[in-house]
Amino acid sequence: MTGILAAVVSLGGFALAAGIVLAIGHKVFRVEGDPMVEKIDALLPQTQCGQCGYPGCKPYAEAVARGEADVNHCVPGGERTMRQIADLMGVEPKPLEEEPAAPMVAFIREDECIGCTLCIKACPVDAIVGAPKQYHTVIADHCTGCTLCVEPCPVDCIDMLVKPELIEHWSWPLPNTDRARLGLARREAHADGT
Amino acid sequence: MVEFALILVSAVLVNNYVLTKFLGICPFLGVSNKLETALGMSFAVMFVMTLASTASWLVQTYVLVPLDLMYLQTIFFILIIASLVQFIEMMIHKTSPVLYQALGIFLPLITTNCAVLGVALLNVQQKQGFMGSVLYGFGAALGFALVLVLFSGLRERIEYAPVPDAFKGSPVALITAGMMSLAFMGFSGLVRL
Amino acid sequence: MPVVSSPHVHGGDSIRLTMLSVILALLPAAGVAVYLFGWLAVYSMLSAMTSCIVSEALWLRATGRDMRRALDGSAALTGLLLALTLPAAVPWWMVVLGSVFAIVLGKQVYGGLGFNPFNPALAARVILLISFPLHMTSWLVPMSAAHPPLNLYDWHICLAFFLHGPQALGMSLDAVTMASPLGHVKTEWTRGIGVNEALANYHYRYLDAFLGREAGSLGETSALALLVGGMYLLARHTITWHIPFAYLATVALLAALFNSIDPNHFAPPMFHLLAGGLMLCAFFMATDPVSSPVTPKGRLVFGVGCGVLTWCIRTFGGYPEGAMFSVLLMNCAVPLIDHYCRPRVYGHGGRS
Amino acid sequence: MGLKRIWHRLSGGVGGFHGGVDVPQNKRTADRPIEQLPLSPVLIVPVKQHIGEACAPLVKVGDYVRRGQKIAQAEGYLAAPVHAPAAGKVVKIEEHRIIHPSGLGLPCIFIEPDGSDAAETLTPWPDWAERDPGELRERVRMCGIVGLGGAVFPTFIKLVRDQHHPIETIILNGVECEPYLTTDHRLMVEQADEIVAGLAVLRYMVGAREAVVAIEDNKPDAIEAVRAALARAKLTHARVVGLPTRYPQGSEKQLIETITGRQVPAGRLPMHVGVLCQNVATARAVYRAVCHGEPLTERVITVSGDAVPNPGNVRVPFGTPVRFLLAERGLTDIDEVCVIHGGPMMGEYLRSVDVPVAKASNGLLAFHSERVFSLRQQEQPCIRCGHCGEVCPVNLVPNLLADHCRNDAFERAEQYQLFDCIECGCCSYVCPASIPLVHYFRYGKGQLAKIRRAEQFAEESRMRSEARERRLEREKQKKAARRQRAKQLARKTDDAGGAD
Repeated sequence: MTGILAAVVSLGGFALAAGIVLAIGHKVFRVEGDPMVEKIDALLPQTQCGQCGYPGCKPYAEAVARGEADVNHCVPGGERTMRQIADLMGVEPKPLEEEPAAPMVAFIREDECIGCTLCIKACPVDAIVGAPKQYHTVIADHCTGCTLCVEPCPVDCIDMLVKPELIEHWSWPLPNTDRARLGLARREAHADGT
Repeated sequence: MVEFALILVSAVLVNNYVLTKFLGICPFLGVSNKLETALGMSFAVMFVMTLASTASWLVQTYVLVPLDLMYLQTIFFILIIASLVQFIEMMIHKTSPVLYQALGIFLPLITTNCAVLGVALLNVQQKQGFMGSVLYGFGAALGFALVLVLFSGLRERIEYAPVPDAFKGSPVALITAGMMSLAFMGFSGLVRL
Repeated sequence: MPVVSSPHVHGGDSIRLTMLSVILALLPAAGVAVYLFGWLAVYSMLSAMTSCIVSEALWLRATGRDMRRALDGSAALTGLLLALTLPAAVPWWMVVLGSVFAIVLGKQVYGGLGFNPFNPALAARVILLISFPLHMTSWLVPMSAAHPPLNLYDWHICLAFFLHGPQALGMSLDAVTMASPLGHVKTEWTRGIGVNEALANYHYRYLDAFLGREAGSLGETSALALLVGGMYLLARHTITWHIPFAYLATVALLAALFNSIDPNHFAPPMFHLLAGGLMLCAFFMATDPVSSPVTPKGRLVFGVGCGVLTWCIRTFGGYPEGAMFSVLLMNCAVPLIDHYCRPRVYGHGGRS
Repeated sequence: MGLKRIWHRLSGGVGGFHGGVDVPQNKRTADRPIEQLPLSPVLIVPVKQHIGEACAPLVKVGDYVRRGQKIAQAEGYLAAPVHAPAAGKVVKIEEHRIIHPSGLGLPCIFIEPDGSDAAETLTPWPDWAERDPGELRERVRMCGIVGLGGAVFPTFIKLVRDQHHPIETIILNGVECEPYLTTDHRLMVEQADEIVAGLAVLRYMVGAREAVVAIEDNKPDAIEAVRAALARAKLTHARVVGLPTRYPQGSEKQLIETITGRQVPAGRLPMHVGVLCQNVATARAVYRAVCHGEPLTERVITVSGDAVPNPGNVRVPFGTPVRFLLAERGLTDIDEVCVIHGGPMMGEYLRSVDVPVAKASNGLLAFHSERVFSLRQQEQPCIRCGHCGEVCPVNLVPNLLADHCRNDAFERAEQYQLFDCIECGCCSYVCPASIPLVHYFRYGKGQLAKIRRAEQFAEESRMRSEARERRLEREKQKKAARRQRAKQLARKTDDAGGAD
């Protein structure tokens, strides 16, 4: 009988002590905010396009950090961004839902523009300049190609154009050898989640 | 002094936890994808295992033996290890969020890591003294860390290799682990305790 | 039109040439093997090389790759190396099994040539050693012995031995084998007999060990033949001096140090250098480019590591010979060594 | 230091730098005097022939230009103006394919030469020694002089006197380590006096004490000629150094290490170790610009290779189409052969010969295609022999680096110092597995640059987006405040009304 009592008391006492220590630790090591949000946000391409289903890059980063959103929703970021986020979060990479399109830039056909400023209001990065009743123009170097300005335009005078390839920004492709292609195949296999 | 050195060599090389005792295989395979993660995990395990073997020796000697509660060994040890891991998890979360994310589910997994429980139980079994227990725990963890880091290096290299589809991922990792285990058999008989 | 990058000329070196040069460098050792073990050596080497090439070709076919790659010389080299590390008395099936292990588990599982982290021949040898310890530690009495129990220069006898074992000749394995110097020293030591005495009652002579007139694996006995091959590889620049030098120097230094402390417990450096598979490992196994580091510093570290482990296992371990294990163990560390022993890049640190 | 030398020798070091390779020289045109190439019927002058920003055309279609007239103006700092290579009429200005691996084009000015001698030069300054170095520097800039060794970096930028980093040594690079090429060689033999005069001008400009002309010892006649010219010019503290023939001895950083024993710290300039390095042809161009007022409008090009019936060294005006140039040297089946622009180790394989030569062109080599290794290269798996690392002049680990690039592990590649690679091609040259290592490095560098640009753009976008959000927030608050005030006002008037 005393043996059982001793067992209960010692085990219970020990568990209680451990619980107290952990409770104190919980107070001492409480983490304010989530430092992961900033880290994820830094990986996102900041197009603010909303294609992930969140109203911007930061909200998506918050959702990912909370574990609510998957890592594979950023379309413009593509495979690379997905992998980086997966790495950071310590989860398995997931296949992308959509292939990223070629980088685009918005272009306003100025002779058709009525100067309504609706596109200016829609632009998440202030890349459209113009005043009411004046022609608007896209600052091509600032445009993220998010297409958010296309919808609001009442006269449909905004086109999305493919960004022209500059000779300064050209980069070498992979060598045209079996080995290099093998590497590519491996990456694609990864992207398919196999 | 020589005895302690032998305990260390034995725990690290000859009776390596992963490659000869086959304990702690889960984190060995799970956290060895990247060198950085493996290093982080190694430190965490070293910390936990040393502390766990110390604490469990203390409990064993000053609580269980006097009260004749040896049959509660396992449950006591699990309790110790679980609360230790919880505590360390909170600490890492505060001090190094990236390591925290990298260790992911593996930190809680240390709780049920058979290597940690194994070292506590084996200490009792081998009737080690206090210093012996601490060293044995540390040595076992060091052996685990050594093998984990070596293995993660190998896996990073295999990651680039055109492994046939049937062997991709775990199969080739297990074959590699087997090869390492074979190589470690060379140490057998190195130390006779 | 593909985009091609400079340079548009090439020095003309190729994998096949590299492999052939290593095979060429192994020929002296193979010759000694034939001298010592007659037709048995020929059978072992030929069957190992053929089964390596055949299993590689079959594997390549099964995985839908170009079968001709099996002829790039690397499979043949693996087979030859494996055969040279085997004792002469192993039966044919063990040779074939080892070859298949080497090619499939040691190499092709990882994607073939260039990706195997472990030396395939050594991996196979260790698998065999652990699976068949008796066969793998029974050393046939060589033809250089005073009274060889078998005439190994008779191809009939050898064929029977190779296919059916000593029983086919009405002999037991014990009758045709003897201890190797390393094994002898180890067993005597466990019986409490010191190194010097053990060597004396073995009639050990350095000249025999240097020339290879002693029991051991097919190709490991003759330090001279291996040195000749190693020098050829060094001269041809197939290997660099780092690994063999660091490896041999470490073993010699450790041996010399401890031998001077207690000569009766620790064998002398010359004995270590000439004994067992050290020379073979130092020049041909540890220098296998695929499974050794690529940087000069890394190669030195690798060699030193091999040396320390070899000496430790030989001196303290359960196995008499540690060279194979030590190389395999260091193979595990190669990616890390490569990562941490990168050379100092031009313009970074150091003098400015 | 002693240990370091021993280590260097044991690692296979021959020159004063790590690694390097011995490439068959094939300098078939070494004894062919420089000839003048006839004018092509049309000259296609790209508006950018240097490293840096493109220039803006100064002329219109239909304008008549004289030789040496400035036809494109530098807009940024890192740029060199372009001058008309011959007198004639501007027939069109449009985008045209240039010598570039992408096969993309740049705006080019098309000039139809009329064969006249009309030339425009600046005032010759034989009295340069009395002028201010800044003035001379401006002259070098205006004459569009760029490094003619192949890097085409605007020369004037390097010609500064910096108090923190005084130039002690000026090195004239006459090494020309690329196989086949003999332009610098011939120039040194034939124009040694002008080169030495250019050296004197350069040395005066940067205030260096010591001057070294570095020439590989496979060009004894050039060494002799420059030595004699130095003696004639009575330059003090100037010497010719014969260097062991070892590719890439002529690479700027390696040359500096060989001669001074110092390494240029990563990310810094030769200036930071007190050295100015200039090609011999650049020195001559500086002399022509200062003492004769001539802008840079032509250069010497080696035309060689086993497909060229009549190899030689020719002086070519910029803008001459490659097709015309090769046809002039007797090559009839131009479309059947492979043309390489530059040397075989670092040159560029031309996918089209309808491109103009420019300031960077030091050689045009035409080969039968089966002779060009890069075209028939079959990459095999790396056997990690380590030869690539042994020959790497910057001491990289090329095979691991290529592994990282091939597998898109660009951060790892950067950690392995990808950007220190000088793309000399030694690693690919010795690789027994025929791995196009340099190609992988170029791929990796390009992708990393792309990633960096994307990151920079993302950062700017983030700032813009945050600024916008702050603005919207402010506007909202303002609106709220206004509404509040309006409400209060209304209440006041209500109150007032109630009191009525």
